[in-house]
Amino acid sequence: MSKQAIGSVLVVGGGIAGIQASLDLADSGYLVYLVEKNSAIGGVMSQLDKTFPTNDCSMCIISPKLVEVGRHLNIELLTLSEVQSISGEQGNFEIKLTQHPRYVDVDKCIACGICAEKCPKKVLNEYDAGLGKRKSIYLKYAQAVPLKYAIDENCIYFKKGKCKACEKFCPSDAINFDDKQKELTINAGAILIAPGSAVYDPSVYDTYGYKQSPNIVTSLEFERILAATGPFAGDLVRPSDKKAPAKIAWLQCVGSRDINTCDNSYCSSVCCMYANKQAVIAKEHCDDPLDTAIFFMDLRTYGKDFDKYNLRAQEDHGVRFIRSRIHSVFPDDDDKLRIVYATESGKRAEERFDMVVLSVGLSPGKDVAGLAEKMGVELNNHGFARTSCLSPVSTNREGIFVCGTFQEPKDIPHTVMEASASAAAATGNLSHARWSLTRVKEMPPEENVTGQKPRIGVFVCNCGINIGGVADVPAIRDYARDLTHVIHVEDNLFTCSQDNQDHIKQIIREKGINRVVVASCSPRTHEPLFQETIRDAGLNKYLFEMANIRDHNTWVHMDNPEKATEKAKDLVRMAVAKAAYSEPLHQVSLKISKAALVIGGGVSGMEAAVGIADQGRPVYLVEKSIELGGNAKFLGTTWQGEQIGPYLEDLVNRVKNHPDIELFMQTKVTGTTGTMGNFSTTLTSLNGEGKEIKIDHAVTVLATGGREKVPEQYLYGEHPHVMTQLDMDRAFSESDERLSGTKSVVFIQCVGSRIPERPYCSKICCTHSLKSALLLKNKNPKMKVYIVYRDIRSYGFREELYVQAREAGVIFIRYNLKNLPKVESLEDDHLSVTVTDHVLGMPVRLKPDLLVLASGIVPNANTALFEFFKVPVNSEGFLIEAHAKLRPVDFSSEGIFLAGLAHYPKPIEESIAQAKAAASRAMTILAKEEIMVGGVVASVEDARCAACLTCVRTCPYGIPKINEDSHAVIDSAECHGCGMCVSECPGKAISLQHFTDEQLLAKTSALFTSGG
Amino acid sequence: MNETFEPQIVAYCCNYCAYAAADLAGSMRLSYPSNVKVIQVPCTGRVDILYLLRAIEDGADGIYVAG
Amino acid sequence: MTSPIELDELYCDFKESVQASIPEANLDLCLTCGACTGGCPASELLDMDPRKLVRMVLLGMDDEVRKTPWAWVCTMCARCFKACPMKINIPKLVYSVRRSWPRDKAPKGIRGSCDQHIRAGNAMGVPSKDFIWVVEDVAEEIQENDPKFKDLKVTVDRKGAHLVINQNSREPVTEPDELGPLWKILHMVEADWTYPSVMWAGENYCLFLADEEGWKYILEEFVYHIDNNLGAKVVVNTE
Amino acid sequence: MKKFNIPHNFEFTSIITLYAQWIREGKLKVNSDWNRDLKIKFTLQDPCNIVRKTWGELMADDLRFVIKTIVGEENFVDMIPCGTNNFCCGGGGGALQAGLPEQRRAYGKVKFDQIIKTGANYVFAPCHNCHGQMEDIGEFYGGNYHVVHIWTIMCLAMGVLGENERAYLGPDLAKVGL
Amino acid sequence: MIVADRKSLDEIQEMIKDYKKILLVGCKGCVTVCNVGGMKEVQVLSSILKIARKKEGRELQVEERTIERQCDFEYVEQLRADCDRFDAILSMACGVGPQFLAEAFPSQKIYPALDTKFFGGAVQHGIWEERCAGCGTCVIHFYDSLCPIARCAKSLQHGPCGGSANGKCEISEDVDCIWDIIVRKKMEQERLEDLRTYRAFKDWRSARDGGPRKSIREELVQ
Repeated sequence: MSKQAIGSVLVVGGGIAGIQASLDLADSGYLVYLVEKNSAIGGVMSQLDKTFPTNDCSMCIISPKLVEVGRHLNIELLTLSEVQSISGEQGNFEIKLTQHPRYVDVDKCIACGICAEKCPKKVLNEYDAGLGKRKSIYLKYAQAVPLKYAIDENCIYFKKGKCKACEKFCPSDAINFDDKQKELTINAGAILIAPGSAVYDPSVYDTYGYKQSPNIVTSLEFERILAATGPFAGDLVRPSDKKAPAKIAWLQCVGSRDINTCDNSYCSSVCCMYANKQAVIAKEHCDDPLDTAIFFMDLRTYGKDFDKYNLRAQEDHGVRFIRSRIHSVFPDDDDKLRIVYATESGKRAEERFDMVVLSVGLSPGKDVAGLAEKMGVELNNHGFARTSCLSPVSTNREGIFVCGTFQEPKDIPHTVMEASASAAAATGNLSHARWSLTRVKEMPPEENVTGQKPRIGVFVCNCGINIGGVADVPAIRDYARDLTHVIHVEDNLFTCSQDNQDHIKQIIREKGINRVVVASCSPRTHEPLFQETIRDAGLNKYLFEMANIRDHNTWVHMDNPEKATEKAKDLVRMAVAKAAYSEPLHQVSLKISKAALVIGGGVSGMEAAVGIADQGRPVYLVEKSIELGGNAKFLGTTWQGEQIGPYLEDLVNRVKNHPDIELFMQTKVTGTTGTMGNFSTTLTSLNGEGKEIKIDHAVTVLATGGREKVPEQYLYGEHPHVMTQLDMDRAFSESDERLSGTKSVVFIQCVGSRIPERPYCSKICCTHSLKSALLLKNKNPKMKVYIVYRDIRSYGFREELYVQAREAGVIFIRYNLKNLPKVESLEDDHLSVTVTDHVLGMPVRLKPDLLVLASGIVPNANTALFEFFKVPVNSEGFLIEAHAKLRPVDFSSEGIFLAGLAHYPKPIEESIAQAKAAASRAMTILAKEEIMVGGVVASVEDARCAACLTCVRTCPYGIPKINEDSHAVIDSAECHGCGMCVSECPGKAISLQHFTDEQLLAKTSALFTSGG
Repeated sequence: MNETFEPQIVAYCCNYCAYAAADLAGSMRLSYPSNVKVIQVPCTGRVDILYLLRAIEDGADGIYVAG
Repeated sequence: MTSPIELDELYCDFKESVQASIPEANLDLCLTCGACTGGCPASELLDMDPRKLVRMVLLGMDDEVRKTPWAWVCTMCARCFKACPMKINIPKLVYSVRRSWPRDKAPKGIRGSCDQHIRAGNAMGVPSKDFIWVVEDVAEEIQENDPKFKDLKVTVDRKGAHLVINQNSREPVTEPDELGPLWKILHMVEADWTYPSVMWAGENYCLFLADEEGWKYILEEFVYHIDNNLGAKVVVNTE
Repeated sequence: MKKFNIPHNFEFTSIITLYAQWIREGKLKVNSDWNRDLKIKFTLQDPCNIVRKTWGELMADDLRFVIKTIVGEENFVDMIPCGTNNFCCGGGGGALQAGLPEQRRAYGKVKFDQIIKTGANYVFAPCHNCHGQMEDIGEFYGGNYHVVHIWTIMCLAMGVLGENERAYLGPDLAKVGL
Repeated sequence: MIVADRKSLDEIQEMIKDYKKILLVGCKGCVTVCNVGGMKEVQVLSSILKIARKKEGRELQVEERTIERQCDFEYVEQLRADCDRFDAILSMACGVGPQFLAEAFPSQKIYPALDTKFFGGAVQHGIWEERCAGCGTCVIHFYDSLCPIARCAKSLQHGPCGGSANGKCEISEDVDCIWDIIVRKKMEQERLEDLRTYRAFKDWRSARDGGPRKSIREELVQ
């Protein structure tokens, strides 16, 4: 690979995949060209109302990332652009782009919206999935980034040469009708394709009458109906008569798992979960109870906390799940829709619904095939990018990588993981060009506000209907006006949107505000965003306070708007009281270590280690057993039939001979201290001498893995012919005699999974059983193979295995928790399985020579280790990630990342992707020389310190020390800012900056004085 | 305690666990009485006994420290 | 509780036979999703529905499959086939089930009509000459009492006619008066048409009986008659 | 013929296609003036064998074109569902002779409900099986509709329907166009 | 250091029940180190007293001061300016504090908020144990620096009493028998013989028994 590799990466597609990849790349030292064909980034995710499994509103969790991309120095955003051609090879590509004219000068446009008001030309709004209308001059959506208007091709001036209303009224004359199409040429070291996929158009299903009745909508249209920025401003109403619906039905698998009316034979992976979510969220929009019914075939809620979400939907929210695929939807009187369906026992049932939502799947985007061709990227038989399970983000062409739904329909957490993984893969050999093309941002000088009387600005947010729909936001704003030290108040629709950020900066400068209070959502998600904004306005970022009047108020007091408004006023008064005492704090830069510690020598651990080492950073890989490989050692092939053995061997060799990886076999972690950038961990070897080594490292990756649960039922361990899936794989590889001459095999699914004790799906067992069943059938087509299941969850392209299995004659019999299969050993020691056939409702008996139990996956027990790193685990023992949707690889405490089965059961390709993602996330820290520390840390006032050692003894991280002149001293680089020493110190000598006694007492007493 | 009694309860919630849980309760749309006002602290260790006493002095009817 | 069915002792011979004759039947692909049963008017009749039928075939319960009279209730209307995500040809399966019935066990109404059709060229078993006689008689009647149609021409086996119309045997035999309207329409458009005398009836009970030999024989006779004796270019299926 | 691949050198078509062709070519001069004031409602059963199983939407459209021409668009009411997705009447596949009348009539209930829902007085049955079945379920379930072939109403519209050719007409049409 | 515990709330309330305005004085010396009399504990007690009084429906004003030490008059003097404004002064120092305050402000009523316990150290954060009884003539070197005077219930100097059972003192199983530890340690070091050496009986006059004591360093006295 030529030395002069270019330190930049081209990212095609501005959806959440492109956004996450660009942020990772830019934060780890590369210039990113983000090419987006629309006028703004955000992709399909920006059209969603709420997202599973956390019910966050999609805009609230994506807008911080949108704004970050919009303002990121190292991301060159090229909207309305498409790739024309590429040439060159890995490390040095030359890409020709066409940028279509926007007809609006981005520097002048202030997105005031007057042009859109005046523009006479109305067109269908594709952002609203065609339900609403927009003007020819438009903004893709309220929080769009870049927040600039654009004129589309239906503009009357283009068609008939007259009008130009927008130009007349534009206050900053930003309209430029002779804007021309530009040809750009850029160079990049790697290319990353994330164009996403298209939402399936169900009009070909004439039996569903999608076009006939306005009340039959696609799931994306329903998202828009639910969304506050949607065509009905968040009111859930029937498109036909704008009346609130009483009954809604969801039809699953529309445009998926169908080789008759459409040709998408795969499963689109996400529809079951979003139907669950839409039903739950829809109920919330209705005052009187809403009856929701989901018609499905297999309930594919396989991801982390997905099954729990589904159980909650059924039990707490009363969503009805009817296992029956629908033949037709008949329009009925008063715009209702009649559905006749067969119950599981075959009885005919009929129901009338106000609305029918077609859970449409994802199909390849229309211009994606062209893009792939230009790039020389091969597609698979479904028209998606062809990738191998063992290098899930690489395409057939060197230096070109793929992530997101262009590779396979997948949910957002998996997309985000792949985005980070592809970022790591893309820069695998660009490491010496790191920071070569990046720019540094000069912040305006910080105003010195010490000594100034507090002048507080209060910004109250509506957050669409989330706050404004419940609490009386203008009343809250006016109430804040006469709080002490408050000199400016205002309320806005979306405080977090980019135009509002610029507006806040302007107000701060104009009115000389030196403290800012934002009353909106949770500081956990939005505080960094606002802090950076006020820093941009010259204010120290700690002169800022948030009042959480949404998550802690309107969202939880929906039934009582007056109380919610009163409470919002209290919260604002408390925030203002604390803000009055807030002081500027300065962070100091701290040299950090370059090394990474990876714990766990399975595939995930090794891939993460290699991922980081390839980027030129030293890695310590710790494995407590005597050999590398983890579970992969027992696996035969991936679901696509790729041999895992050779891949594993090659990976182990790459780890063993990698100059930058130091391997510690049979070694355990016995202690760790320090914070992000400067951890120091003690390792103890377990082979006898138990010698200890202390290593310093900047980041930690936990890949402690999981293992197959030893089944406690179905005669496992008592009968020789009952085995688990790994036993079966071993039997195949060692051609175990139990396999020869078998005439009948039964698989039982969900053994130990999806039960009250372990209410989660282990995600891989269905695919694994299908693969084994096919192997058996290939060996002997006459063999009787049965799979006794609850739901076959062969999501995505794995559905092919399910089709092939049925084609090969495998019989699938469904059981449920109330009617478990009965396994006995007959007198002749032959196995017998009795189960009720789910179609005929009759008991059937199978006499298998072999019984394979698809046992679930449990995490490896590492309570001590997790205790050292203070990382939380959920009730089943899986590590809890920082954010289930958008930070699936990080922990909430900085500098620690996770990958593999320890996070949640997943197939090997997802573990590899998550491991590479961990590497990429780690590189956003390791790429830097130093990091900023301090801020919210404890500091000691020497005069008051009685050197009583209380702080030394209570600090959980062991940081305070007593110095020679017998005063306590706390190293601001190490202090985690928890404040335990502050509250214990008998002499009141320590104070935690930004959380001083004065501030907290002021906030507390503010609650009780005047009002509330 | 007559029914119109509206207690004022202040809740000190640690940023990582309880505050996040309160956020989650919000996103799950659970509902609870509005008498509870959350004060975010980096860790419940930060909550000095003095805060509880001062709160009671100022008229708090209940204090909730969750971490 | 009925004793469980011993699936291991059942072999799917019937399924094999159906797959052999109809390769694209896709029977194995059934997802038991219920779309067919939801849209089938014959569901629940005789405690049977398309999904159960396919299931029995897949499990190898061949004798129950052959025994169920449901095969004669289903009209093979293909509404299930239209919506089946796996494109399982249930109508052809039902046809195969019907074919597997011994001829004498099949409903005698259908068998009777099929036999008569083979013998007399129409399901009612009316000899061709009676058909010709009725046609000529009704034609004369119309020519007499309706001046507009005095030169109405209804012919049988007219060589060189462009159209051949296959008439359903019900009208000539039981409701001759119903023959008029079609003739008048054909007359008004000066259609160059004729009736065939051989296998002249439009219905096809041998298909319903799934008697392939009978069905084939009727067609061969009919085609031979048209191509060799009449040379008509277009055969028209009436209402 | 395709099933047994019997060679034949003639095309096979349906009378409906010819009706439509003749009307379009103007050979068949017919209109719905007769029904403008009578406003008698008609509906149509899409025979499975000529619509869903063979010519599909093309046949469905031709049927509707012919019927709307002869009875007037405003007097035609489509069943729900209709076209290629229409239900089977229950008479096909030899059901009329299958000797299972109870099941056949139960099968036909869906069709009966469809017809009643349209509120039409007359149902076009361009297929003998449908004609027989819908007649039968009409009596069995007490429907007040009449079942007619297209040719009957077409001749009526052209005023050439003979007195003896009105067996299937109801009293409302008995005298029309005599 | 001197280790003390805070008196119970009832006892303190009883003391100040007649007063409306009191001064609460903390000490930055030993009582801060043993987390009982520092600035924090002063604020906490002040708040508790106000709440208690509020519950009784009576008003109480408390002012809080914490001085370097209450066992040096120079520091005590810092209170002089405000001391008369109060009905009473509550001292949160060891026993020495209230007495020095009383000596400095004879007219003022002084009350102790703590019960002074012993000289000792923190074996663990929050657990202090007595180590010295201030007997005036230290003899611990005979017992391998394990002082039987302070740590034996009967201050025996020639071996354990009959009540010592499996290392615990007869008065409570929370109290270790110090002699058990002394003997074990001597046996470990095989110097059990040391305990046999004759020693004169102890002169207890240097202890509390000899009356209140003074320690005078001539060279320092002006």
